[in-house]
Amino acid sequence: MFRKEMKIESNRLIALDTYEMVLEGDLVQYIKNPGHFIHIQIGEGTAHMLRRPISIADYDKQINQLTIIYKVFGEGTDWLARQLPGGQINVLGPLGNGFDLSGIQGQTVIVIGGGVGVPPLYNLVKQLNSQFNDVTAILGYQSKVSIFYEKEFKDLTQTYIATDDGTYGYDGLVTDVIRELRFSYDHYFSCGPTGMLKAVQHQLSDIDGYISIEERMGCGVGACFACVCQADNDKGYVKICQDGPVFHAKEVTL
Amino acid sequence: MFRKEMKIESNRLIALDTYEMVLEGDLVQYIKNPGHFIHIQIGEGTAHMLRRPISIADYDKQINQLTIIYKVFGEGTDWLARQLPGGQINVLGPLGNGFDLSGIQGQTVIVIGGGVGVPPLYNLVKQLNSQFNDVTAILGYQSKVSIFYEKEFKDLTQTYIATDDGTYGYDGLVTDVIRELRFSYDHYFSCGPTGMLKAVQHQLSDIDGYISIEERMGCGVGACFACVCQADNDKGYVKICQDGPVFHAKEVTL
Amino acid sequence: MNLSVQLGGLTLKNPVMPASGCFGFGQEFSQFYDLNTLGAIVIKAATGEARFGNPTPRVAETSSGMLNAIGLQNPGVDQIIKQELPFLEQFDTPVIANVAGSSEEEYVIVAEKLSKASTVKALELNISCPNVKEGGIQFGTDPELAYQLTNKVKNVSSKPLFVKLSPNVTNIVSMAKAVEEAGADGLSMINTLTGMKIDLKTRKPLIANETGGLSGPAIKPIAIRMIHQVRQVSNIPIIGMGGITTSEDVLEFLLAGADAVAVGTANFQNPYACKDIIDELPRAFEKFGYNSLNELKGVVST
Amino acid sequence: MNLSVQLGGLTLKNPVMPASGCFGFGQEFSQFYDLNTLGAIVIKAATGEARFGNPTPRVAETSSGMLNAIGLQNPGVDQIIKQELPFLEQFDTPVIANVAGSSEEEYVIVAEKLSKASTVKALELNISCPNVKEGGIQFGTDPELAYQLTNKVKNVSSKPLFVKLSPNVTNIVSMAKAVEEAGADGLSMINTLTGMKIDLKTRKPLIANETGGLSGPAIKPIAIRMIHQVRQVSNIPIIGMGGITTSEDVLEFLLAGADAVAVGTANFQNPYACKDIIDELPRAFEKFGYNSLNELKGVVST
Ligand SMILES: Cc1cc2nc3c(=O)[nH]c(=O)nc-3n(C[C@H](O)[C@H](O)[C@H](O)COP(=O)(O)OP(=O)(O)OC[C@H]3O[C@@H](n4cnc5c(N)ncnc54)[C@H](O)[C@@H]3O)c2cc1C
Ligand SMILES: Cc1cc2nc3c(=O)[nH]c(=O)nc-3n(C[C@H](O)[C@H](O)[C@H](O)COP(=O)(O)OP(=O)(O)OC[C@H]3O[C@@H](n4cnc5c(N)ncnc54)[C@H](O)[C@@H]3O)c2cc1C
Ligand SMILES: Cc1cc2nc3c(=O)[nH]c(=O)nc-3n(C[C@H](O)[C@H](O)[C@H](O)COP(=O)(O)O)c2cc1C
Ligand SMILES: Cc1cc2nc3c(=O)[nH]c(=O)nc-3n(C[C@H](O)[C@H](O)[C@H](O)COP(=O)(O)O)c2cc1C
Ligand code: FES
Ligand code: FES
Repeated sequence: MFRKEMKIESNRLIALDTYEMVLEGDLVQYIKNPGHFIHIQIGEGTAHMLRRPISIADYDKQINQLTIIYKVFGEGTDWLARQLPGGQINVLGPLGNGFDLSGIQGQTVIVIGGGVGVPPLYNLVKQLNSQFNDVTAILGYQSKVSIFYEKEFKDLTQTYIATDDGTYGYDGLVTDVIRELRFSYDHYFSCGPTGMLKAVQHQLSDIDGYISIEERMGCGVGACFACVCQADNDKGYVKICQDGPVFHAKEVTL
Repeated sequence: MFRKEMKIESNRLIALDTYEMVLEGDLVQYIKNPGHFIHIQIGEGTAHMLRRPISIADYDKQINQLTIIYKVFGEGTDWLARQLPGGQINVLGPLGNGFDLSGIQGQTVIVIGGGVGVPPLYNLVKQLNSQFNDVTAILGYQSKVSIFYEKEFKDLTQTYIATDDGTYGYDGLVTDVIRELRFSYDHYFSCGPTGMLKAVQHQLSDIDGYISIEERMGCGVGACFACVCQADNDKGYVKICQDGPVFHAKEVTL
Repeated sequence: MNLSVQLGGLTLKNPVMPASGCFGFGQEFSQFYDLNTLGAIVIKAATGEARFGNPTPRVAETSSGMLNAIGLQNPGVDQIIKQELPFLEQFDTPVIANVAGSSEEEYVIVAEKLSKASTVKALELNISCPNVKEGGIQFGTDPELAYQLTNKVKNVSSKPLFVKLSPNVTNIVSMAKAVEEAGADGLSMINTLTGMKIDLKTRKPLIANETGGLSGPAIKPIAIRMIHQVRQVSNIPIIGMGGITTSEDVLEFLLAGADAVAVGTANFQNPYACKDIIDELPRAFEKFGYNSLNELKGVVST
Repeated sequence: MNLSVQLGGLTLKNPVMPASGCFGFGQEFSQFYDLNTLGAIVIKAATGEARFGNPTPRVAETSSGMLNAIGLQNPGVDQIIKQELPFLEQFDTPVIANVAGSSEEEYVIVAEKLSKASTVKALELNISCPNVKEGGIQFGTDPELAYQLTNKVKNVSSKPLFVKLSPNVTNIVSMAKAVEEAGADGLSMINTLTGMKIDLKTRKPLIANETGGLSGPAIKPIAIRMIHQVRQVSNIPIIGMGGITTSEDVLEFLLAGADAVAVGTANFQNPYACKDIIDELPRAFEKFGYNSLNELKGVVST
């Protein structure tokens, strides 16, 4: 993990309050697999003492670039949205452990994303594809205006879109879509709000699954114990920033 | 007095750590005379709760522009120095009472400036000239590298430069220069560090004089009582931001 | 949207007022906007005689805050009544007068005089000025003394009495309880925290008085905590303050248990702060799905 | 320039160390830079048994600061000695162990065990954690209790004992005096101020524990004031902390009366914070015309 200035290649609105930012820098070379996150410094000076964790949505080592997709939520993401191409931001990363895809080859896989949990699944699907898996993506959004990367996902794999308010695609939750599809899968991968992850964990409890979880963070590197989650291990907990954010669905208690 | 966004026309280094910034905006129309100051908001958000008072060095109502000259001293002026032309800064002004020049016509006048006290004297000399006064300017700087606006002053009037370390012009203090000149004047106007103003006040005690003084400020508009100075009046004090920053030399006790 | 609020017998148009000491006696800010906009006006502290305050520098900037040690400079209660209050009479906005002193007697005299002024609609008893040795801070840190003083002042005042608490205490709840038992009609909280900044160049404290009171967004979490704590044991109205700069901050204070709020330091960064906050309040209510002030009251405390 | 400093019997290469709880047990930050750079390392609080801490969320950002309510999560003193200390042995940097507990007995047991560990060169007695009901805060606000506890711990510890003071008190001087009289070899000040933030969306406190400890630049003026106050009545070494982010901040703490400093929250914004500060210290000394650490000591207090 490193702390580096990264150059902003682009920063554009892609859905309601949602931006895609492309960053360039050496840090990209150290990404191991999809699912890592970066910890972004906000503003100048010391007004914002905490960095903001944002998942890596995509990356390309050849051109030294990574993509993040973020929703404007509070002061930090609002500041991010106002940064201009050509500028620099200070990034700590790549952090955490991403999705471990070793051995996942030629299998049937379902990836389930909700809202700002969708981004890390994008590069994940790319890599699942490259390992000859049969991938189905189910993506849930609040509303039609919140949808992003529909085409990008559809270009990669079979993709179902659901909206909470029914303004586009399936009218309902991702778990409703899973229920309707009634296929069987070898593995699932999921990222999204805790409520959704809980429901998925429950619904797909007999499938080998991996979930990426969120928690408010301090250090982002495992030193402050801000981001713990109860877990079924020796210690009784995991640190999301260091041991995760991706965990085996059976390991953590949401 | 108004609070307005002003557009940065230029911002350039003119001496060691010293910048000249030209601002454009309607606020210029409300300037009454030389010696007013503006109160500048620093940075975004609430990291800097206090504005920074900076004198108006020059202004031109025809083109809606004013000039400030400031030295990088701490966080606020450092931020100012990093602002780029085309950007905007939030300004409160014009504040205070400047130099009252009514009746000062066809007289002999000496203006004495020290360091960042020099700027407000620039437009002052312009106006004294326009009222047919015979003006002598004595400007003190720390060192050769700190000197700014020498040519600009010399283009207006007879100007003597002194440096504390003798690296340029007269080797010594402005009071030494005054002593050497040994002319007599009808009025003096001075702005600079308190030590200098005290010395001038003392040296020229028999001349009608006006001094512009500095103090750390809160509101800048007379409401918080941060910037008081002992004075020979009913109340026993003046508020520099509201009653000044220019005072009759006999009125205030430095 | 109806923003009006009942506050210890007063009816305010809205719950936002400038904090004492940060708005003078109103004249200066009336150049920026119509003071009728305000829920109330809290004027600068009054003492028995004129005070000239502390030596300068009296203010310093700190991260997201500032230090001040004005030292209760004011022309004295009689001059305030004679020279400052008449200007405020023209506005349809209740005036709350801040009462300071060095001794019980002084507080009582000042309170009695101000309470008789028709323009003054309520008193705020400042037992928490940290910037003057004899500025009342001893009354603000000792529940016994606070009780006695509040009691005495209450006896001479016919107007609602808000007691302004100091955050520089181990136990804010016991202070609040003491003044409530003594008859306070409400509380103002919080005053500033005692702080200091050192000038690396001169190697001396930046504030001539050495220490000053810390205010601004830096202290907001402490204000919210203290108001929340006090709201859990007390039902009297609270005027909340400490670091408010936006309408969303106002919602946070109301949720914590305040009934109205005061805005101090923010007036220096933005002279329109109070007006802007009031103008934006309806939008903030809407954004977070509140339909009335009552919906927020003490939500977090229950 | 010689930055070394004597601190209650320890010799430090320089006066800068990470603050307890903000640096884990060193492993994570050793990925960023060589821990030999540091003046000392203060490790995370140890309790008698393993503690799982408070529910999440445990941190929230505030203006120029943050709230935390980790709740003393740690694997217990025995595990710390067995599993965490060995890693730190490799460094030529003194380890200061932070001691926490809910009862006098627990503190004494933890202190005794840690004091016997050869890697541990000094103890920091945490009587000021505001985030756990039984986290020792009662010892940190009552001079009597603080005296007794310090005394008992001092009796079982052969290593220098620093007592970490809480700023959530009316009178910091009486706390400092009490622990000094009880035999403390030094003081650490300040711990966090109790604060709270409310989430306008959920209408609940943002920190699951409701309140949390406020740290970061927001509280620096309070830290400087308290250190200055204590330095005027006490000569024992002070480790100063509270909002340090730059080498100039370090100078300010030394001028106020600290002998060394600890850096907490800044490590989160910049994982190289301690190293950067140490690297820049000589330049800061030069900028303000100081030639040695001794020139700064207590300058403002005398
Ligand atoms: C591992 C991880 C990956 C994430 N990936 C993405 C992503 O790809 N796209 C995206 O839009 N969002 C993502 N989030 C959520 C994102 O971190 C928050 O939306 C963001 O921090 C909000 O910051 P703010 O300043 O806008 O909000 P504020 O409310 O002003 O932030 C205040 C503080 O709370 C923290 N915080 C607030 N909400 C969250 C949250 N949901 N999770 C963690 N911390 C929070 C902030 O980091 C900050 O410290 C991720 C979170 C985690 C933990
Ligand atoms: C009426 C008036 C006119 C001025 N005109 C000029 C000018 O034309 N050019 C110029 O270079 N400087 C001028 N100054 C001084 C200028 O205001 C300070 O240098 C500046 O505020 C320093 O801000 P900072 O953030 O860089 O320093 P910091 O030390 O970071 O500032 C911290 C706080 O201290 C205040 N402060 C620090 N030094 C001074 C000072 N000398 N006077 C007042 N407040 C101070 C700041 O305003 C701020 O509130 C003037 C001051 C006054 C009162
Ligand atoms: C410059 C200044 C002067 C103040 N004077 C007074 C005063 O005279 N009486 C008083 O009760 N409080 C006084 N205060 C405290 C404020 O009223 C308020 O309680 C405090 O500043 C916290 O609010 P804020 O963070 O919004 O400023 C003063 C504060 C400042 C900054
Ligand atoms: C996340 C976090 C955890 C902390 N844990 C401890 C602790 O275990 N023991 C302790 O004595 N202080 C603890 N503290 C307090 C710090 O050591 C320090 O006293 C305080 O944060 C002020 O310094 P700062 O402003 O540099 O952070 C913690 C602070 C933070 C922010
Ligand atoms: S954020 Fe510090 S341990 Fe995870
Ligand atoms: S700065 Fe507030 S009265 Fe002058």
